[in-house]
Amino acid sequence: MIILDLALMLITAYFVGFIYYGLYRNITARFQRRIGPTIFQSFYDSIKFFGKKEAISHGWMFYLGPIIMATGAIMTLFFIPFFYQSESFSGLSGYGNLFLVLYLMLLGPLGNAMGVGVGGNPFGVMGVTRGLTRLFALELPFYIAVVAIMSISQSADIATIAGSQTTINAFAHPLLFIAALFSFVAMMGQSPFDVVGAPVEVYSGPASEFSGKFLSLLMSQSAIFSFAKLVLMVNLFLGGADGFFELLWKTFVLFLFVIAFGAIYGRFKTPQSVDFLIKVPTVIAIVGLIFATAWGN
Amino acid sequence: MRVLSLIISLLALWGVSTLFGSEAHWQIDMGSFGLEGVVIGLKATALANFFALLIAIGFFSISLIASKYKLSKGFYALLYLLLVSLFLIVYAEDYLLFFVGWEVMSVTTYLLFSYDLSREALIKYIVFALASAMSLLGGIMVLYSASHSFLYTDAHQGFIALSATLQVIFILLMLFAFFIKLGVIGFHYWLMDSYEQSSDFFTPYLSAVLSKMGIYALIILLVYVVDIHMISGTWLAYTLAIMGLLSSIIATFKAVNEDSMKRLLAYSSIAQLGYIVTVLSMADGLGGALYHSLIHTLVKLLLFINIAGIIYMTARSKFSELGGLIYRMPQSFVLLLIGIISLAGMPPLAGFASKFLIYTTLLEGGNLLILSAMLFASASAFLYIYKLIYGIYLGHPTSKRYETIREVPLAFLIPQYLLSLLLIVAGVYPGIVIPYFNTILKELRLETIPFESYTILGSEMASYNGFVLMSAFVGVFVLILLFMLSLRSKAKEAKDRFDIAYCGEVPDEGTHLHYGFSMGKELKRVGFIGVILRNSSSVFYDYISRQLFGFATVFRKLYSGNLSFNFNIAALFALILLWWGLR
Amino acid sequence: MDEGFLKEQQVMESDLNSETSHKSSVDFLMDWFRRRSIFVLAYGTGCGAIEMPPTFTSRYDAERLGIRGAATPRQADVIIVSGYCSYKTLRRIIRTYEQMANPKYILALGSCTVNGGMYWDSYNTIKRLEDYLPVDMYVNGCMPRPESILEGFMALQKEIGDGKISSWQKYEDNYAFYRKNQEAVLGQTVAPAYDADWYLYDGGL
Amino acid sequence: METNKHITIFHGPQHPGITGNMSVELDLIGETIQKATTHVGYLHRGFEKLVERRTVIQAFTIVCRICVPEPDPNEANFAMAVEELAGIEVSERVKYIRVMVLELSRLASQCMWLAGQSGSIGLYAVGQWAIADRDLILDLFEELTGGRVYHMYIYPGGVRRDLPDGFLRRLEKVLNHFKKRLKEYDNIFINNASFKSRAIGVGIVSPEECIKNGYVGQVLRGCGIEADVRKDAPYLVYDQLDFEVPTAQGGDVYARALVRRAEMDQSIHILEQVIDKMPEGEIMVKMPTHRKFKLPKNDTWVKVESSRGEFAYYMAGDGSEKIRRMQVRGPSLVHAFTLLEDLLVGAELSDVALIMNSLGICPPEIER
Amino acid sequence: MFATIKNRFATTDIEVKREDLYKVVVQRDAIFELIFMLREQYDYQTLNAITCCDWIEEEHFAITYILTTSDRKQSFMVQTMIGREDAQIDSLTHTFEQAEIMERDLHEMYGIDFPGNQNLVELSLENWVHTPPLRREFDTLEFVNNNLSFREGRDGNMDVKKEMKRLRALKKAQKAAAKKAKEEASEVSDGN
Repeated sequence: MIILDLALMLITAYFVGFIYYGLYRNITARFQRRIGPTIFQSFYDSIKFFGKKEAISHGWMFYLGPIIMATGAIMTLFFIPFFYQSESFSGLSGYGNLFLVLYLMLLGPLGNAMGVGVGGNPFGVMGVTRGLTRLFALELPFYIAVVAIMSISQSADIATIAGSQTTINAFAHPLLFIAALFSFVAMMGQSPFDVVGAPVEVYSGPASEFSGKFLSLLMSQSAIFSFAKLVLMVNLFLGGADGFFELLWKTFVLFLFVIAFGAIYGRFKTPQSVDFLIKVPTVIAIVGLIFATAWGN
Repeated sequence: MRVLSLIISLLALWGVSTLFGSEAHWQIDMGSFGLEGVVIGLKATALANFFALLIAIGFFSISLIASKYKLSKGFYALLYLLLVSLFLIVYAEDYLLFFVGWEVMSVTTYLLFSYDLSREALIKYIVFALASAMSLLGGIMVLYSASHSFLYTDAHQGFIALSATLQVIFILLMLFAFFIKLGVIGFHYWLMDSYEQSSDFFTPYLSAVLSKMGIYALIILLVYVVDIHMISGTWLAYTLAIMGLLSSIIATFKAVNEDSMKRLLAYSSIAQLGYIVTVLSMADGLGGALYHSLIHTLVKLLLFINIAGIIYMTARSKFSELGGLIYRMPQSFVLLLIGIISLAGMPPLAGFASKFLIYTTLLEGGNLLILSAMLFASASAFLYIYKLIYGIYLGHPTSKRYETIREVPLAFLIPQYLLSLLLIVAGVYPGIVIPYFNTILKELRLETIPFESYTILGSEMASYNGFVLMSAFVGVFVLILLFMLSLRSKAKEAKDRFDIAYCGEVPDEGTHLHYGFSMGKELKRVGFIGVILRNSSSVFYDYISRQLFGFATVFRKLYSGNLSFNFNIAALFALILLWWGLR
Repeated sequence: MDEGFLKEQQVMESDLNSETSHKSSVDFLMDWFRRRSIFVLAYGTGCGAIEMPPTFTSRYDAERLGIRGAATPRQADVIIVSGYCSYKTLRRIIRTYEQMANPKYILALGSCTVNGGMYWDSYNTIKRLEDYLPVDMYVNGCMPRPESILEGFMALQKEIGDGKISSWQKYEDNYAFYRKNQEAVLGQTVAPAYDADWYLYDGGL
Repeated sequence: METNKHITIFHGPQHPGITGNMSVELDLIGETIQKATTHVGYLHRGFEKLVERRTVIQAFTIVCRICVPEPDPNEANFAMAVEELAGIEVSERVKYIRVMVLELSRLASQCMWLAGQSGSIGLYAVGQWAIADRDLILDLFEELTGGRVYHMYIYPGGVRRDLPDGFLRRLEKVLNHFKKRLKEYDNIFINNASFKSRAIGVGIVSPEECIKNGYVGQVLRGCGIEADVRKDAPYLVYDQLDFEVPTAQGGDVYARALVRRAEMDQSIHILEQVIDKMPEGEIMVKMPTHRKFKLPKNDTWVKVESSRGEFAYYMAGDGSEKIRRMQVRGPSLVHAFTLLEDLLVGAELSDVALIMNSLGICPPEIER
Repeated sequence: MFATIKNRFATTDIEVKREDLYKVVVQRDAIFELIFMLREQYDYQTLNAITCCDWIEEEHFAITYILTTSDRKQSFMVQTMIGREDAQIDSLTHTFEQAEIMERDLHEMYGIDFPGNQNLVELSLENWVHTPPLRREFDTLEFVNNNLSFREGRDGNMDVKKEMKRLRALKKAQKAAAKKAKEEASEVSDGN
């Protein structure tokens, strides 16, 4: 029964993730006063790459790199329950907790970094180094906010956190939500912090050596992974969801905010984004933490 | 000699395992030798057995690789003496024997270093080792002045009997001694050179086991002498936490800037020990500390033996001279991969178990800022972890030699396989060591870690199932691999290492494509990391040594050449001193 | 008029629809997807590259046809040779073309790729791109307008949709012919001399 | 003992961040550039050799194809050089039309710069808008000359055809549209906090170096020097039009961006004056057929202010109907080598595209 | 200014091309002295360009240095003649940094050697072994014909002039045939 549950979760994440990405391309097209492609354009792109006649590979570690990345993304998805009280769509979250999910989010990129390193493309390695440099900066405010949320709801299990929010955390603890949003924008690779694969600087970063089916695997896992992160943010800060419709509109609102935020700002340099993320959101998070713990108990 | 060391290590392993359950206890009353009131003895407590096990595992793995190094007989003799002194420290039941073991350990390490270290590094080590031993002796004497006994059991009454200022002095002296041995930031001046220059055979033992003695001593101090429940909230807890955090964060960012593999791993072990020191400042942090020290020992042994293998094969030890060894040495690559996954604390392997235990204790203890600082430090560790594996195995080979190099000899691989096996088992069954830790905690009258089954780890606030995690990981990985293999589009092997998307240009032999040296060089542009990287503690110590040297030269001028005149001056000076003392 | 341009057109198209018979159903499905998603390599080789920005931005918006830019040859399907092609650029085009994953297409703009165009007597440009690389679709105009580039794309997409295009197969089949021409012009410093078997290699996972 | 301290990458011919078909070879430690070498020659067609084999009318068709983003300064230079050698005097109306065409092409090229500069910091929305607005100018050119980018309109001795009726009114409508649009670019791009944080203090040039090394255009004006060929050596009717040369202090990427933004307003101001003062007159001097149009044995050096700086031609005739020698000296020749290689040393990899766009480097005018 | 230049360098008089452009032709060994004098005394600080024109009939290259004042109001063309075989002239990179790239271009296109310029590597041509292309004796059409191949063109590959004559003759023949057919038709109509 749990296998069916996992399969359903995977399929919903795959389709909803790609439809969100299609909507993203349409909305940014509208920002730029043009029509933009169909919503299913990302499906066509990834399936076309699956259909490529052949793909260049640099040895078995290169072959396994994207596979580990996809494994990391799918494992993160499995350990995040979609709804806080219903038994279905809870995946493996019964066996895991929030710390595990935080670390699983880092497993995929590290695995892919091995593949990129073996590929031997200097641009790929520079993209990975930029990603790892930005990683600890974006994780600091996120960890402070998450730790505060955990101590407020006295549990590290995502379902109980989502369920125990009488007034949703975004309004109960606005400072924590703002700090987490800053790092969420960076996590989704949106504009001021999209330094990893900046085409103008690093020749499309880590993905510059992957072609054909590896590239489509990377595309599909990024769709699944972004949906998993959206669901995690909804569970932590927007009071979880008890029905599919509520889950969808909450994740879409969050996604819309991330797109709008990204469309206004140009790209920071890596040290600048690290500097910014370590200063502004971290201070907000610490102040939020103090308020939360002082008022919390 | 190599076979002898192997036998001895097996003997040690067997000995330690026999002592596990037994209540072996051996005590002598020194009164019979004219020192009344002094009782010393050895006691196989559960805690001592655990650390002895770590010592035995360490010694066993390095003796396996001993066959590849030409070491003189004196070296082996000193090694066995070091082993004896370590067992002495661990099994000692009183501070006197503990001090004897500590002193013998420092001196034998110095003699072992003298084979490889440069003169300057040797001086650095011996100065710090003596300082640590002297302050330890000072602390023991202060404690003895109140408790009139060296035994741990009645050390606590002595400590309470001390006046407030004497208590502070005692704790400062003891902490100074243990921080030097642990290499906490600021006291790690000796550690960097000795780790880098000591023989590759000895460094794994040095970093994995010797640093554990500092942890053991800190535990004894906190549990027996200063009751651990009293300290939470006091200045001692805060100093421990802050020193631990500082050393983990600063060491992590310094590690990324290093070009030599061994220095990077030295900084990394400082950072990991920083976690343990931090968690020891919590009231119920002992479980996490024990688990993390176990994982740290296994990981550091694995990493340093792997590095020793690389240095043995390529005779190079810098990232800027290595690279592109993955397909020539696939086994050591996979073993290093397992090592760094557990070093980083990534979920499927055991590293996550110990970090998770530390995080839950911090969460339940309610000190959230320390928890987020530790999460931040472990997240920022990814950069030097990736630099370690990229610099050696991935990327492009720096010299043509690496394209025809062979795999590391079997002697290096066997210990690494055993250690990674232990790590994988601990990853799948994280709860496997909890029952033994609970016996330790019960013996020290501390509250135990909730235990459900071998595969579950954690408390009611947060727990996770190691077996489900590993099987999910392997299951999803195999499913995706099968899906990728089943696709009609075949993966075509690249012709050579220059067939990369390089903006239309064609790289050739002379193009530098290896990013090993320059990874992490951009961190100095970030505000606070730039501050860390720019100034270091060695500046402080160089200043002190210059002042001392200046003072000594001035003092030497006093000696005016003829012996008799100076002798009278000295005698007069002694007389004045005696008069002042007797008054 | 049975001779001149029309006849040549038939000749060119004759060998295109010769072997669509043995395509399996999966191929038709894949062709349906390949038609809807084209990744164009970000490489402005000649003067026509100035009309690429208007084609891909707000006013003419090639993205609504599913056409998007790709940063590296690994991710690209179409390489646009926009105008004349000097020896130095030809060497880089051949290098990137060989790094692209099959099925790959070439869109040649302007008359410079057909017979040297305005620089017919220049010592540094090649006169006929067909000798060096298999071209799928020509778009005429001495720097074609965005509308005609879009028309070229749509024609290319229709051909891909019907599965008629297989110029990359033609390149692999008579690789020796193309290589001889390339080396005649560029000497030995073409792309690294990957010997022919690298192309006929069909093993691998 | 081989060591691998730095890595070598190409900001190469096939790269989304390169302005045109050229490449910069960078030696990096981390992402700090240690050494930069520019490589050009990817677009070399041997223009000067082809011109020597062609008569004036034949050379006229390929002259405008030298530099793609801004062809009209080439045509104007070629026409002025031939007229000076042959001693032809063009009518007042032709001069006004030529000024109009030059200013329109400058405005279009500034929009192209706006797209490149915003793309180099990832603000793709501004790029899309700028190129859409540039298309409005290209429509005007299409109506006037028949071609969107290559106009082949300014012919030695006049212009090829007269203004279609109602053209000036449509030009006025486009200028009003631009005046409204440019204010929007100000608050989304020029005053954007992320652009300021990326552009201020990057690629700084000192005024003394500019004078000595012969840098031109925005690089000079970015250091506060009022350098403009239209003011220093006025050609056509620029002495009858009133406009001022915008400058900014600092000499960095942001100063050059402010200068270019102010120049767009100046171009609109000039175009409005041209619309009011457009005189009547015939548009073409009676010219002998191209076989018999002989150029005297003489040489000259003519300059025009293009959107990136002083664009100069050296032309020499030798009495026959073919041009003896024509050398194109665009602003990018010195900017791409002497200036770019100095600015990039010590800069970060993410500043390369930013600096190259701010210098307006256009590779075809380097190697022709 | 003109007077000092004329008697110092005894050259032909200075030609005023426009009120902002003067030109003078000097001997080869006096040119750098003139350039430095213009630079110090008359504020011609900037070197805009170094150009070369190949006068094959008179067997010499005309090298022109174009200098501009620092306020960019005046330009000065200083020209000199150097021989076409193993042409050589000293490099200006010691004072003007930008001269390096200009001399590199001329070295590649004309084969002129600039001693003192360390960076005379290839600029626009890659692996070019033939004669420097801009020299007059290098014929680009002949080079293209024997190195490259044109598209065969359509089947007939007809020559334009012959084709025009053929079409005109064809039209005349058709007109004549039509006239003859009309006459026969009128005879037939007269006949019946």
